[in-house]
Amino acid sequence: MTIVLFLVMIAAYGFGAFVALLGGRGPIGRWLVAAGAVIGAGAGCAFGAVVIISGQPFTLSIPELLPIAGGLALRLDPLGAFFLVVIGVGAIPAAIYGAGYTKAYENGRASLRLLGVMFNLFLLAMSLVTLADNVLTFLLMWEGMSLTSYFLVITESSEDGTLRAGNWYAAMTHAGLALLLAAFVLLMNGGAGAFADLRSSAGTLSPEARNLIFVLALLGFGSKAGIVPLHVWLPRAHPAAPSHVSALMSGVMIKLGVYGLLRVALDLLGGGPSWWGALVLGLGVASALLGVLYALMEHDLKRLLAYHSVENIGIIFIGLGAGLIFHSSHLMTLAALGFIGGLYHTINHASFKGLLFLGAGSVLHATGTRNMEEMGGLIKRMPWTALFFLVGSAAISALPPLNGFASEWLVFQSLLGGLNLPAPEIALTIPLAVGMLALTSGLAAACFVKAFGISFLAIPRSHEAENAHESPLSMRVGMMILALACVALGLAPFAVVPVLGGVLAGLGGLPDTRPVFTLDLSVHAPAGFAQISPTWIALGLLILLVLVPLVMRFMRVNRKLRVGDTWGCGRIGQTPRMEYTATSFAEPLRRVFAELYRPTKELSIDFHPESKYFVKSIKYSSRITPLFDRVLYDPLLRLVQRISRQVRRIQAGSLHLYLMYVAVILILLLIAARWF
Amino acid sequence: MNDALFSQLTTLGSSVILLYGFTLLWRKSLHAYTVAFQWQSVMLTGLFLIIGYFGHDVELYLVAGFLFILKVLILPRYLGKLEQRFPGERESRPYVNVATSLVVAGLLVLLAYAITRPLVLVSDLPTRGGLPLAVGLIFVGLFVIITRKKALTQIVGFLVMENGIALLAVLGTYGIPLIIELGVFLDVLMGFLVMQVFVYHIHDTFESIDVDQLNELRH
Amino acid sequence: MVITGYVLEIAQVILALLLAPGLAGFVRWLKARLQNRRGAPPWQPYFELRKLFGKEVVMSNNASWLFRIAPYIIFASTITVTLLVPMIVAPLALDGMGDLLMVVYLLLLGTFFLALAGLDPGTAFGGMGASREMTVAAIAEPTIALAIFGLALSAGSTNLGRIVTQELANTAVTLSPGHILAFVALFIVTLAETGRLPVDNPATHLELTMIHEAMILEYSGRYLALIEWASWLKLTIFFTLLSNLFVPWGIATTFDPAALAVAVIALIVKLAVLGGIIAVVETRVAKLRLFRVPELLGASFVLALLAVTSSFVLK
Amino acid sequence: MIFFLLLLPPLIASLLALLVRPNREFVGWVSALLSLISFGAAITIAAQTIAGDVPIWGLAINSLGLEGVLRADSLSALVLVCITGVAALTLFLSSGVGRVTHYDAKQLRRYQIFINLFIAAMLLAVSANNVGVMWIAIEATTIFSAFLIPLTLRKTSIEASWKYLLLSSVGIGLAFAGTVLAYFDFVSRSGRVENALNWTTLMATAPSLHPEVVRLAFVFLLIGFGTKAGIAPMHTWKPDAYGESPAPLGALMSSALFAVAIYAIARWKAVTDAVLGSGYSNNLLLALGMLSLIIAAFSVVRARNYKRMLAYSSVEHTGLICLGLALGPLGAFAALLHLVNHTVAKSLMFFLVGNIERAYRSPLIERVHGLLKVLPQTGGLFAVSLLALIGLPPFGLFVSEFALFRAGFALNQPVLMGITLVLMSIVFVSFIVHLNKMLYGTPTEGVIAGKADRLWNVAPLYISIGILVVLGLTLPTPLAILLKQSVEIIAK
Repeated sequence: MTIVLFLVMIAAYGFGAFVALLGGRGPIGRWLVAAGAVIGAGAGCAFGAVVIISGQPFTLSIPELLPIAGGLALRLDPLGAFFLVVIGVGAIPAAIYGAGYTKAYENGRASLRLLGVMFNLFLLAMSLVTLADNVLTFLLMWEGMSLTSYFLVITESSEDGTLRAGNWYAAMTHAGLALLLAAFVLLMNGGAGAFADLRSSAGTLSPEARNLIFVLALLGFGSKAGIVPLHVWLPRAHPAAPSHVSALMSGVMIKLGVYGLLRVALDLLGGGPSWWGALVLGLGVASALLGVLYALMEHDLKRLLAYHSVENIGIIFIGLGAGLIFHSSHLMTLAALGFIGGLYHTINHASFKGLLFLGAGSVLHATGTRNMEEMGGLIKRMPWTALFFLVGSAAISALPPLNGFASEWLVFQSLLGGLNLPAPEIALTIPLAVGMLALTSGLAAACFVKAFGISFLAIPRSHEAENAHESPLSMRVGMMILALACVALGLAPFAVVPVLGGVLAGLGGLPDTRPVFTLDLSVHAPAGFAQISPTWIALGLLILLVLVPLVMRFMRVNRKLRVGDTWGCGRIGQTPRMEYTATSFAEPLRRVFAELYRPTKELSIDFHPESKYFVKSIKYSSRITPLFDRVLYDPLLRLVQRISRQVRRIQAGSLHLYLMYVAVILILLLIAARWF
Repeated sequence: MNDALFSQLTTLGSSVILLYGFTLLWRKSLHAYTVAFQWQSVMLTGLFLIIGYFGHDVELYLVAGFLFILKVLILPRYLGKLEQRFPGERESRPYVNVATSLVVAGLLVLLAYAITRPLVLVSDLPTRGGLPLAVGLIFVGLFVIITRKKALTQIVGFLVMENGIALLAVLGTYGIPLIIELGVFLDVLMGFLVMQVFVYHIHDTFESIDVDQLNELRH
Repeated sequence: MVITGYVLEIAQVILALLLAPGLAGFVRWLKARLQNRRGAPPWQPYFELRKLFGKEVVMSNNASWLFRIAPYIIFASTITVTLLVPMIVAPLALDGMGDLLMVVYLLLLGTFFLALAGLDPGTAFGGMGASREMTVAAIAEPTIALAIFGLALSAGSTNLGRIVTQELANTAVTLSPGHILAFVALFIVTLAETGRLPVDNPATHLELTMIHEAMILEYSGRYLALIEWASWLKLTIFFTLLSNLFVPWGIATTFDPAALAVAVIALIVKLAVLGGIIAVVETRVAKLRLFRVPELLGASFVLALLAVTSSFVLK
Repeated sequence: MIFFLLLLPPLIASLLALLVRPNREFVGWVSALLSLISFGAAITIAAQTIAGDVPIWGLAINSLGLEGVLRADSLSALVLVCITGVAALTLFLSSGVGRVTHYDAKQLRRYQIFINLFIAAMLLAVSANNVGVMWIAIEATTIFSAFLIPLTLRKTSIEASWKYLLLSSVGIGLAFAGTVLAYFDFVSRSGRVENALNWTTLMATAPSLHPEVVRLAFVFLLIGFGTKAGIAPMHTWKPDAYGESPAPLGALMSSALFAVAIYAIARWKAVTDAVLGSGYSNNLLLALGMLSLIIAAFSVVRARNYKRMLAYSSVEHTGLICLGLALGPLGAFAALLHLVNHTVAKSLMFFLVGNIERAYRSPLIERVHGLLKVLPQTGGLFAVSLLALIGLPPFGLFVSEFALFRAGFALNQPVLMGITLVLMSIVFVSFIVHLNKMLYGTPTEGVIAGKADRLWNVAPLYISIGILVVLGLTLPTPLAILLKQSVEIIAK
């Protein structure tokens, strides 16, 4: 059963890649390529679902491949299966959407062949990451994933900036790989590196080694997940990539960083001291807050979404951090709650962030711009996209009864459990985390009022927006699936939470929490701590939305409606230039957090030649350089450049100098050999 | 008695050979270098014969013969051709001036003494006293190649280094196996030929045999 | 028994709907009095509602369908909240339906759509209002969350019913420093969330400093009625939270009619007192510059943090 | 006998090229076909060593020291296969040189003569048991290759060859001094024995040699052969020589010749370790290896010339292999595997670079744009093999580098390995950046794709890619055995 699904998955992706390689152009070609991905992802989903439900891991080992380190070993346990499902959830709509979206590349703006091949291989590599069961297999698949996604990022290589984005992505992801390599090889410590062995031998490692491994893994997986300060590639790569790819990378790929962290920290290392959790929590808070704050200042729709990925990864990490903290002090149920919150938010983010990126893609597709200041009024021109984007915005702003709320609620609850912690110094950090998390979600709401309001509502701000058109069916279907997913996941936490409990059962000695979180139409935090039922809430809202108008009709309120000009303080004829812009919308918050942003302003006023009382034009521009570019990356790059300038002096061109090197090293080594 | 004489002769010979190496440092004309190398090779041949005689090793006579033909007859002739081909080429200003060069060379020989101590201790051959000088000669050859600008000088320096190695071999081991020795001679000859071809090339393309103008390629 | 529970829920909603305009009117009237004006009678808002429901709607031609459904969503979400907040009886039948976080986020849902509706007509005023509203809401969030955290610490739950019953169980908690600090913090947040002075001026109608009014400037007729009603309801809810979560005395824990009657009276009294406090505050303080508001909320955040930590220490 | 099949074909080929004047195209084809014979011979030798017997050949003439002068154990077999493989590839591709290059018949004749001599010398060096013979052969490689670098006389090419010639000669001279010292030690221990210079004899008597002398000897040998291998700081000739030499020669030098030099070092390291234990040589190798890595890494950051960039990448890989050799059996395994991978990848690179330079008429990165558009075949292959070269899966170097790090961490060298990882990341990023500059963008004007990009002319390179992928995904049993035996030889 499982083996069949596994083979179908591989075959389908292979088929998709192969068709693309043959040059899948035109509607048929594009649909065949997409079909490969859809079937593959579907099979993957089913595969994962079967494993989760049955609880029976799937194992497959091919010793002939990669013989130098234990052969190619695959094993799908519930944890991996969950992420395989997440991949499917993200991939199916993205692929369908892509079938329509890639039509734009038919004109040779980018190589459809490369795109199609890499798209399918990317999905395959990601799926296999969740299956890898020894170190070399894992690293192989991991790097395969990075490589394919790199090629996807630089699909539109002709656009300027794309290659720079690609370079950043390559750099960060490779740095991550280096860290992971170190972590894993330390973990192997000379062995063949089968995960089972690591699990058993991890206990025998020295505490220092364990801590080192954890930190390396945290940073390595963090660079993929996009936690601060390793997030710099997201706001660069996501806008550059084709939208359905951004949806996949942001919705799914970065989640594999979460998977990796859980796998190593919880499963292989079996948890650690409480500062591990505190560290993860801290990074999570930082990522969440900085992510949303920079998102607020972005007017490039896709960059904004990219920064929100940082934010949401932060929220996920807060959940994981809480989980690890509780785990370290053996509050297993609470720990499970934290991890469940994290995992739940993982799949939720996959759905709504995927949706939002697809929506942004449709807007880009329709208006040809990512700049919100040139949009507006789209709700009338592309109603479906608008609706779906609205759903996504509400979901990511954690508004009930959508899915964002369910998972954030769980994270909150796990944090509220912090009062049971024995160690006060850790316990006292929890309230701060709570506050920051709340601030984050509030700011997120503000940010998406801006995102949706400025781009979709009011009057079009540009000619392109003026005559934008609704996107083709395939793209709408893609978005619709994810929108439905957002609603479903929001309404049915009572069904999801126990599943996640089952997924986590046994990892690092976590108990099976299925009995704790009962299956009525509500979600409980442990020990009857708290309880909500989004389902009932949704029902209530629905009833009221029907009831209120009925009552009003029954009360015979005036139902007349007249459409007139907007009241412009007596001024007739309203133009887009009077509208509030995204910049002005974000202005108050920019002032509030000016300390962080350090915006650089320049104002140049061009006076009329005759008299300086008449102003010809006023040019105002303001830039914000992100904190970590300022304090971390720019100096680093400068340093490397400086060193390399010095090192290049060695090759100065003079033969005598070169011979000198030989003589000097000879004499030095001779002296060393003689006396040391 | 016999051994004493033997060792004194060899040590004396090696010192003379080293001294010829030093002349490269204080003379400036290319002709002088050729002559110095020629005489050094003559001395080396003599040393081979001496060792062959005292060490009762017939093979060494043969080697000495080859050495004479190669390093006293053939190579100096080619060198002579070269230097006549480029009259007026002198080591007018080396990277390191004469005085300093001599001092450095002296230090190098001292270093050689220090470094080759174990060799002298290990060996029980009467010739062992010359070993440090041989290594010293290698260093001096190297030093010449590094500090002198003319391609020709560098060739001579290389040849001197070769002599140093040969000296080391003969002093330490009464000569390496014949066949290897021959192979080495062959290599030296071919290498020399290639080098002198290049000297012509350099002169044709750069209008001089100054090596320090070969600095197009960097970084 | 269960039936009575649900009946009470509905009764409570109706009660809240009826009280809300009165409360708003009362505060206005009291303010007028304190400022030596005669002012409109406390029941004025009821007339306003009737008038607005009677008028036709004039809608901007830039506005979209969102502009039209927003009032209903705002109204519905606010009412849903009233289903969760114990006003006269605790725990409510639907207590398990949502907790304090749910309350906060449902109100945020309303704010979210209100802000969008403000942007929809594309006026500068609407955008201004939306931007400021969201800013204030966002910065208020952490304080609310921490206040909730504080309450949860002492009550061991975030479900309101449980909090109230716990408090009634041991009144010592009620006067603990943590509790009082949390109360002050939440009070400040109430001022911000319900658009009172010194954060926003509910009395204004055309100022560059206005927030809430700026958003709903384009609304008229029944839509405006719904929105106004919802905002009054919001005020009532916050007052109820302040009163019943921190001084729960008088609230009924059984469905015994006498107790319920007492509870109703107690509720009205508490609301009146809080309304009085608000009125006094609004007559005493001047409106803050918008960019001073974060400082106020920051202060409230610190208070909340102190509240939580102190209750940690006391634990 | 097998050795004749191995060594004679290139000699015959060069003789043929010498006789046929003016050069004809068939010469190229004949030498290409002949190279297959040596390749077959090498394979056979490998098969024999795997089977466990060590082919050995010599002249039993007295006092000539030629008993067992030729000997090929697993290590030799491994390197022989590499050399002959690359040689065959080179000769097949450069048999096309007549058609796709601007070389005239005279140059081609010279090329055919010396390239074959060069190959023969390398084969001799590796199949020699007598370290003296090995030395002679390696010295010969310098001379023959020096004839080839300035195939077209330019200022730069002459400069490059002179530097190459002098540095290598000096280096190799030092290596000879080292050999003499070792021999001296041997003699002063056990008198003048015949074929004392045979590696086997040396190994046999190693335990009785004097540590102090061997310490000195190994320094000379490491510096000497290290110069040929391009270990920093003796690497300075590499960028010049690789940058100026014709593509086929570059391919041979960067892969085969490099392998030979490493082979020599490994042989002598075995002797030294037998005398001193592995600690001493390991430290020297670690030091020089790290130095090579550092210099290479920071040199590619600002590289402007893609051929020189490749040269620095070889310096980097030299460093890695040195580290490997110094990291015990696991490391030696990794190093040898890496040597094989590098041989395949680097030779591949040089042919592609040859095509690119021919098309763009410039070795400068900033002159090369839109490679994928202009030369789709070459460009694609270039991208792929560059990714392989910087150690990405599914190519061989990923696996060998992984093995290297495993060895390092297993030997508890986390700091060293950490630095190595950082440096390799720097190399990776720089390469990606440079690669992007070349692959994309609007094509440089005045670029002629030429025949070089025809599928047929690059077809053999797909084989190399294939090999790399195979080595990346699995390790064929024969190779595994060969590697294991070799490791036993050099790292007991």
